[in-house]
Amino acid sequence: MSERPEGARPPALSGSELPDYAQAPEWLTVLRRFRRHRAAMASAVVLLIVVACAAGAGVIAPHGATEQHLDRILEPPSRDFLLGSDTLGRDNLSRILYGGRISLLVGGAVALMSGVIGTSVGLVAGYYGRWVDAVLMRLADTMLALPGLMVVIIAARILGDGVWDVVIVLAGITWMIPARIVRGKVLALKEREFVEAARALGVPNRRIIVRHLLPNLAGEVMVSVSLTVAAAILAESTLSFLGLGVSATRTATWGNMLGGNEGFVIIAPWLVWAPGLAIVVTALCVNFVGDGLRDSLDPTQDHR
Amino acid sequence: MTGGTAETARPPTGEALLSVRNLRTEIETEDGTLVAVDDISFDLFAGEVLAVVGESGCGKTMLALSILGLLPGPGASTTAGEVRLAGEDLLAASPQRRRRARGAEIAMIFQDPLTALNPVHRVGDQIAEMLRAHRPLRKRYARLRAEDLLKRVGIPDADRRARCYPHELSGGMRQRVMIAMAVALDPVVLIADEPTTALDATVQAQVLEVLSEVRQRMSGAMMIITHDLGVVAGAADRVMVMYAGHCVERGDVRDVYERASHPYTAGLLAAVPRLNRTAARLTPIAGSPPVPIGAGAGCSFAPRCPLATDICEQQRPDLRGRKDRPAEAASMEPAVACHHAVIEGPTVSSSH
Amino acid sequence: MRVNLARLSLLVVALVAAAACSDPADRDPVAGDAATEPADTATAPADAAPDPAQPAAERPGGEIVLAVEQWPECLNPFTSCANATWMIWSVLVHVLPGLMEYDINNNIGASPVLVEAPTVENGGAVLNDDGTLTITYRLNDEARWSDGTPITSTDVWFTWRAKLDTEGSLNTIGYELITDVDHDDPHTAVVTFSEPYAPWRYLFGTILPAHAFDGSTDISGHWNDSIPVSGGPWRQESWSQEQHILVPNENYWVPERMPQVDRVVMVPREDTDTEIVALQTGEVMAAFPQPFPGAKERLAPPLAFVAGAGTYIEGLWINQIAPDRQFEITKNLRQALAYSLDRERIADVALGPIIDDPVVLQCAGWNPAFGDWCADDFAHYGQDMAKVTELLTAEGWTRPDPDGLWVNADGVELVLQWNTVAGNKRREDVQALVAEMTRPFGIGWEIINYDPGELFQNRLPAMNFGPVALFANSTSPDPTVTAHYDINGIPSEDNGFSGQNFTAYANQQASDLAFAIDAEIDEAARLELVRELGTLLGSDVPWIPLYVLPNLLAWNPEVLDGPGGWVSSVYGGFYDMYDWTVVG
Amino acid sequence: MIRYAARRLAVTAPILLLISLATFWAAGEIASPAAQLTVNPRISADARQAYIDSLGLEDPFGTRYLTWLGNFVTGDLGTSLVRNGQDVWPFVESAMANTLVLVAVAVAFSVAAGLTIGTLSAIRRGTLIDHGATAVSFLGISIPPFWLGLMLQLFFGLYLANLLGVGPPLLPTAGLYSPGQQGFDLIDRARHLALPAMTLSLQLVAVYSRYMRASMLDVMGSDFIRTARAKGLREPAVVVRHGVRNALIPVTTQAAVDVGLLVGGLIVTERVFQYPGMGLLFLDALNAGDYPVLLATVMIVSAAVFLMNLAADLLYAVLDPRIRRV
Repeated sequence: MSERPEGARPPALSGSELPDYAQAPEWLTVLRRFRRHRAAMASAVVLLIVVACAAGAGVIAPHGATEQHLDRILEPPSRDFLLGSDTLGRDNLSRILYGGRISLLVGGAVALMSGVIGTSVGLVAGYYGRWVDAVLMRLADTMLALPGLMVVIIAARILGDGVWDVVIVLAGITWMIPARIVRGKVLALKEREFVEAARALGVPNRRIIVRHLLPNLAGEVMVSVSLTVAAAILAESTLSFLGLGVSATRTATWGNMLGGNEGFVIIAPWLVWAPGLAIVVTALCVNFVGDGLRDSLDPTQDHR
Repeated sequence: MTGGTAETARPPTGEALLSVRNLRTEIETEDGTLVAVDDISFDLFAGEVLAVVGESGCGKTMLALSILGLLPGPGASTTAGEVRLAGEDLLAASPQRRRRARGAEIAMIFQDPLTALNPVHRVGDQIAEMLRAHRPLRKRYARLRAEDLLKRVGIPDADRRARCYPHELSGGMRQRVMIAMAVALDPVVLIADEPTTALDATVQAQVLEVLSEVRQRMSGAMMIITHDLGVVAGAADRVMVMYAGHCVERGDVRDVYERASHPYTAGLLAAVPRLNRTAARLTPIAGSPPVPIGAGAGCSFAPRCPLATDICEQQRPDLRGRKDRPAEAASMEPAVACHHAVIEGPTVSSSH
Repeated sequence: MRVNLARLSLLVVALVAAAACSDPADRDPVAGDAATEPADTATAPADAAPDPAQPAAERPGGEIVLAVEQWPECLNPFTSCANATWMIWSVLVHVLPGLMEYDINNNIGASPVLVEAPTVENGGAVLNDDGTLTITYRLNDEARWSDGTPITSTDVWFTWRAKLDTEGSLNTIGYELITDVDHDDPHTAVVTFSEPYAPWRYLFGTILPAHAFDGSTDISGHWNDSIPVSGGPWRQESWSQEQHILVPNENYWVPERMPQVDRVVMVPREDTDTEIVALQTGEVMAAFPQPFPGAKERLAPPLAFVAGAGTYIEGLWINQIAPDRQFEITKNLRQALAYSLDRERIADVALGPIIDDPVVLQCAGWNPAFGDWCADDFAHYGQDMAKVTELLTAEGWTRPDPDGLWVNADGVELVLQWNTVAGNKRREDVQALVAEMTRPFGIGWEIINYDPGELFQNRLPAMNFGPVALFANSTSPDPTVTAHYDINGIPSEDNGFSGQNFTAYANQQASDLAFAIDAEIDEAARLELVRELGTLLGSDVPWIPLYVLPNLLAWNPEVLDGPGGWVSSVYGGFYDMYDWTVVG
Repeated sequence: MIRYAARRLAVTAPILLLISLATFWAAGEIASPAAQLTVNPRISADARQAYIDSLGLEDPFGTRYLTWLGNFVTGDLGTSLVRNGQDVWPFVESAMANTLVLVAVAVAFSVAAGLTIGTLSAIRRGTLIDHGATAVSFLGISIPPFWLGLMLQLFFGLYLANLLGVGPPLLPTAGLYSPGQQGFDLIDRARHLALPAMTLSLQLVAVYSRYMRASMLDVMGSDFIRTARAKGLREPAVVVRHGVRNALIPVTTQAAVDVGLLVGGLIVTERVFQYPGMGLLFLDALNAGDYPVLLATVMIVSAAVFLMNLAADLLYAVLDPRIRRV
């Protein structure tokens, strides 16, 4: 409690008191703190570039995603194919760019979906408490205690190999973390004056949740969601390696480019390294951003 | 609460046990440099009890930590001054030396015994650890000593309690454990930081009692840090009032208590419930202490001061002693830092 | 009819068996037919009089380490594990003899167990007046098991009974037609079939030592994790899920096949990449990997490899009764599809990264590597816009947008759902290629891929796939194709979804021809029937053959000498490892 | 303590049942023995019916589930569909033993390395050590484990050997033992464990060190650390006895949540390195449609993960005296 120097915060006359962590973070402060986090800042910039490249694939990509040059297969990087060509003479760079759309979409959609589910579950459980809480949290605990990839593999087999199948499968196994975080936060917020006051005034539950709780949860949820993005991109590639990911024929993803081409590591290393690096760099950046965000949101991090 | 005042007049003899000169401690923060302890000087003589008083955040705890060399984190550092323990400058000493001094020669009792005790170790072991850190004792013997110490601070069933974890003890009991730990090696200087703040009112009294007993038995000096002048009244010989890192007033406890010179001291006194006053008329000081970052030229109390005038805004008052002379840094004489303080006369008259 | 139903079962059985292996991506369905069980070889002249007293003293010795891509789950040669391709390649051909066996060119002949192969000429095969068939096998006096017990006609009889009596026996086809195996003379086994049965040569590819069992002819409880008695060049020293150790069978009676090394160790390497790395690092000396892209480069010196036609053929199987179809998959449509494909190119893309000269498959069901059965039935199909237009227009398809898709009278676009094994690079490349290839011809695709278990175990047998699916099928040296074209073999509710006619090809004439091929004992007459059926298939296009999957045999010449000859053998590239020697 | 353990077990038992129910349903969904029978015409109608009856395949779902559960609990895992009716148990047993060895080695190493790195990172916050550890651990959680495995295989098996001149691979790239090895050989076994354990560990080290770092930062700011220093303890004693000891408490719970992650890594690692453990058995059973093996592997792994969670809870209680009486 008093790990921080006393002078660092405006104290009250009444002596020691917990700093008011539960206040909604001031976004400008958070942003300022975040900007000072060099690794996170650099990662955010790289990530933006990655996202922009994927989004602008249609403009940037030198070739079409499916455009084949059958007389020029497995060519090493050259002026025409900056990152080489694959077994069908498709431009590796263009495929990375277009594939990035799907990979980022999977990552983003999984994170969003798991964030939404997790937040809802956590809110409901934390706010209504009692048996609702007991049931929902027991469910979350149970899911958390499952061997994740095993469940994902089985679910992927039952569902299928489409982009959305994969998204649903991955979201279904990741929502518990945000749910637990949100619940804990809601339990703490519930005891705070402004919520108690709102309840005492008879403000409807929904309004309390939307107006008073959600804004205070945004930070934690964002951190957890950003980390899920990285996890989802990795999970998709692992599924592809096992032949259960998004079908490579329907659309390229970094995962299935890496999983499908792993055998070329010696003879056509660009086919392996390019998507591999795309995954690693993106996941790395997302993780750094998430970490920076967490640091920026947590006032206890100030003076350590 | 009884013994304190009776012995107030004990004159300082020989060299000061603890001698602090112009201590300055700064903390780097995102928003700039914060001066937590600003030019503090005082001497502490054997048998003496000095009370450091002020609101939370005024730098009292930082002062104590600066003396111990336990400033938190990389951002905080003591940038100027001396801390002499029986003549030896601790700030200049090697880290090893300072470590050995801690606990054995300067011990500290912290504010909240629940957080200050390690929750995963038995209290007996935590006391024994203190002993073994400085003395080549066998574990078993250290444990027995720990039980003795617990008995000394009035814990019944000491052998059983020693095997308890902190959370299994009551608040008062925990603070007794802290005290037992602090006095284990009969330190030269004992610093008690808000020793009763975290406790219930009834328990507070008991703990103060223990402290007072302890004090009578120890040969060294004691420094009590508190925001509660009520605590000071009975236990201390002298008082130093701090505001925003500065010393704003100092003097004999009875004098300060009776006739505060500084409006801040006066405000603090007004906020203390006293038996001889009607309890309902507590007057809190308006506003809250400033965060002393890039403090302006004026008096830091000015924004809250009822007496503030233009000069307060513009010029920082120096600590002035008797006859309105600038106070000597380490002098024992009463002093106050306020443009409006009535310096002459009995107000700041010293008992010496 | 019984024959056929039984024969049909093989394919399914093999589906299950192949899918049972951890990485069935390539060699999926069908491990083989009864016919791919061990049978003859050229290196063992039937009348070679081996000298049983020949000592094995001249053996150079050493140890060979081999990578096995699909580890058999168990060793019982008749039950669930029997049809796994690698069960044959890594176990059966090395330790158990057969009556007839294939030679290096996959021609069938007498094995060392026989004095000579029964033929019509030498009176070994007799078609009796009552319509029964009698085959007389004359056994070699020298033939004996590793424990010294002679191989006799009782063993043949026992094998027949075991095939039929063993619970869960996989290959009962043909054996069900046998009415008796006369084993009065230990050196002569007389097998009587109730009706003419052309593929009789492929029976008894594995024979069992009767004396090694406790008398019961149900052997399902035996030999799950060891084959204690050998009748081949090798004897099992140990077998587990981690490794398989073979040592020379000192009692083998064929001197030309006496092993040169002291020991062979086989270890599982089920992930192709891991397998190749093991070869490159020297952890294994040779491997028989499934064809993988980049093989040419990855197996380049210092490694050595040979490629040969394998037994698997890959093609576009067309499910005419696909549940999701929005229009009928007519003959015209199938032909139009065939006319929109450049199969040379497909073979190039699929196999180019593996071998130098991919073979385009031009017949629907036979393998050019075996005999003369495969003709150029599909050679006339190539990309031909005029034909596509003619064929589709004739059935009411129009192409309002000359660059768009064909549209039928109901306004439905010509889009075909296409399934294959997910995560298989080669097949997904083919899909991507074909999707681009047919676009100018107005044919579109909806590609949905499944993992092998789902596709082969659940969807294929229920005819719940397609209309188009890309997968490989095994072929046998015998030209039997009844399984694929039996009109009653279309999986349906009625036959409990047990048929093997996965294209739902319902042509009575083709069905009859397929049955006739099985019953014709005369080779020349058989060939004619095959040709007739081939031409019919070339016109009806029940499925579109693409290419023969190559076999690869790779080894490290710095440590191993000898591999390569049997790369195209149905016995697998390790068959002749008795001749291999360790270098240095 | 025992009461606490019993209570936790009582709470988890129904959840375990729930998991078994879900597993039973899902396994049936992807590899139904009934579906296999229909596609297996070699089995006569009578035999098929007998088999169906023996397995109770036509019973209602509930009955089938209860029967299976009863057998499972009493240790009867049934017989394999593809291994010629052999008992499932011996396969599962050896796979379990292999996996346990791998997990034990990887986890022991990861815990040791992760905690050390995390602690160093925290007490040297902001230094090169901290930044380096942070970068490596972020890399560790950003690399797809299968790719890492393949790279390690190539590096230790091929590149390094090439670099150092021709010779046997520095570390074997697959399997349990060198080919031909019979019986137990500690050195050989350890060499074969090295790469899989490394692959499995990187992620864990990364995760554990992050947890430890955060937890240590938290703990090292606590009052009792200040007390310990005020007592004049040597810094190592402060860090270890008061810092690490307390920081471990939250780390155990967080690490327990990640046991699932461990299983994921295990499946991929075993696949890449051909390590015959539960992960490989699971994948084999999945592809083969070997229903009893699939059920057994999923159930045992789920139960193991669950028990590890429980163990973490108990460990938590051991580490934190405040929990023991709760």
